[in-house]
Amino acid sequence: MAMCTCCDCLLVAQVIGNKWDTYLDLLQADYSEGDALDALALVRYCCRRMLMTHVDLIEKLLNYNTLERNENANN
Amino acid sequence: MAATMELGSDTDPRNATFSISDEDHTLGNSLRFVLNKDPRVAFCGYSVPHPSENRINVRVQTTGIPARDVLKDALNDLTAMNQHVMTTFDSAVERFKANQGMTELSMKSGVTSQHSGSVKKP
Amino acid sequence: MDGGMGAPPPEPVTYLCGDCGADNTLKPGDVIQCRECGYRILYKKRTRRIVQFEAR
Amino acid sequence: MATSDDEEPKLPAHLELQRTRVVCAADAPSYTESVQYSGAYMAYGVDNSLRLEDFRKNHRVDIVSLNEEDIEFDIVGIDAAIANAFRRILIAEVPTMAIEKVYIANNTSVIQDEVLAHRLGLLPIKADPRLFDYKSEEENANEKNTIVFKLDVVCTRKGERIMNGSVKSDQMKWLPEGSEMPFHTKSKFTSYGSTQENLAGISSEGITIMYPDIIVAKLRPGQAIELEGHATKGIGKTHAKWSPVATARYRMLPEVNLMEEIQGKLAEELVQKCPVGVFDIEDVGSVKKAKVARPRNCTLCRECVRGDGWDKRVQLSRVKNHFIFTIESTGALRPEILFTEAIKILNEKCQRILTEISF
Repeated sequence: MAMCTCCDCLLVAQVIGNKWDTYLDLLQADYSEGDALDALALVRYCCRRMLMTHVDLIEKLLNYNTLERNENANN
Repeated sequence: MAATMELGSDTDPRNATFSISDEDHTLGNSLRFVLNKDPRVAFCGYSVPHPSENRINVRVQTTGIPARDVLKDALNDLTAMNQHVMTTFDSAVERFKANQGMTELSMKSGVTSQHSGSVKKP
Repeated sequence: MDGGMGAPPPEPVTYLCGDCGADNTLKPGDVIQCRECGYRILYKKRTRRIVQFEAR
Repeated sequence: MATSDDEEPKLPAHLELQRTRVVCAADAPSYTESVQYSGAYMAYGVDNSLRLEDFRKNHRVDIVSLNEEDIEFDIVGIDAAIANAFRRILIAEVPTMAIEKVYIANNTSVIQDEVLAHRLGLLPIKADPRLFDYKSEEENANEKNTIVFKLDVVCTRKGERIMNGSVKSDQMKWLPEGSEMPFHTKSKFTSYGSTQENLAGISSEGITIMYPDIIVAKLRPGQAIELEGHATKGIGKTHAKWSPVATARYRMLPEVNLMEEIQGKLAEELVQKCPVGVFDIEDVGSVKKAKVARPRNCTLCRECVRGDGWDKRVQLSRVKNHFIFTIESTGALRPEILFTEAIKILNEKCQRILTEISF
């Protein structure tokens, strides 16, 4: 899967790119996955799986940031 | 190649195949429906000769008058039908919006909302 | 995108250190090594030319 | 055809059922095709042709719900062929604007250029596509065929906080004057005759991305993105990013008939069987009687016709000429406008063929 949240549901093109953060917040607030997806008004299972199965790999890649060390080095 | 070709009607204008480019089932199926509903049509069918070629063949066989005229009528009928669907739809929307405006007014005055309380975009 | 640069001017190129990220300006023939930390892997910087992509 | 109104010949009941309903038995649905041929019931003296007057008489549209994004309506008296044409056109042939070319000046994020470009293409743009022209490959970009968005973000650390850690779609800025790239030359990628702000029909908020909070990319301090996205008009057939709808779908109206009185225990069992609550129990005196309360809820899961003898008690069917149509817009146009646009496109197709065969 994509390393950053997809913009749209791959099947029906429903916009979901703006729902990932809210989804995480809802999970933090002790919602179950199902309830969180319901709260986001994702009715279809194609749209629901987009969030449910997503692994935000970009967060791992962002740990390897030489550019910030560069900023520090140059200062 | 011409966009629309009439084939096989040289000797007998009653039977023809119309080969229409840049069209698919969207028009083909609607057209077949309208043509089949015409009592002057003895037979009508359509096919997509090749899936990667953007073209449909519409076969029309009539009981007497030239196939081309029947096809023209069918296209005009389809247009008229669509036009009618559009006006009916538009007036239905108008009506709905007018009613909606009234329920919104009554909602403001304390009547409960008719929408379920789902969070669309939190 | 096509990489056709014509005759490249022999100007020094700036590289990024693969370890500490410092800028290193090297001329042809220089030792490939970071001046800050001695690391031997250097990366070329991204082109400053505009690159066109199809959004598909 | 030539029959007078007082003695209109009728089809026998079983044929009328086949003509107007899809019957959903426990094993499989039957009579799924629509009988189109005008002379299909000639032997019964029944005319199966469709004339415009009859169509106008029987055609009906009822809006069930409507808001900014979704519409649900009943459309009665059309054939599946026509309903399907509308659906297909909605998905694949109603135009919208979407980013097609991305000019990247700088991208030091971990997202690759082509992935970033692809993501930008998928952003729904809040601009009325009817105000714009299609742009061919040879044509120059001008104010009538191209919308330019600019994205210029640098991620920095301010104390503990990271600025621009995630790039949201509202950071895409509309450039009504056209492209600013390439930076140091006179001729730009676009040549606008006038600013797009003055274009008739552009709303006072200007052109934006439909949703302000779509995550475009994520950055860490020191990383930067500088690019321009050029949006053009297109249709979903070319690429799904131009599709104006999330879904456009229809289903035929479900019809639930009780073939006999269902009472007492059986009635309770029936209510239990249905997962979507189609049936209710009615108290008639001391007897509990099942009744069909909400047939529209029926998904035709056929749970109620499964089991011993149940297929004799309940008959499930769909009405062939009654469609429950749902359109979910992705934002560029309101859903009711999308539907009228779809009809117009079907009409244009007809007109094109008409002019071509009238040689």
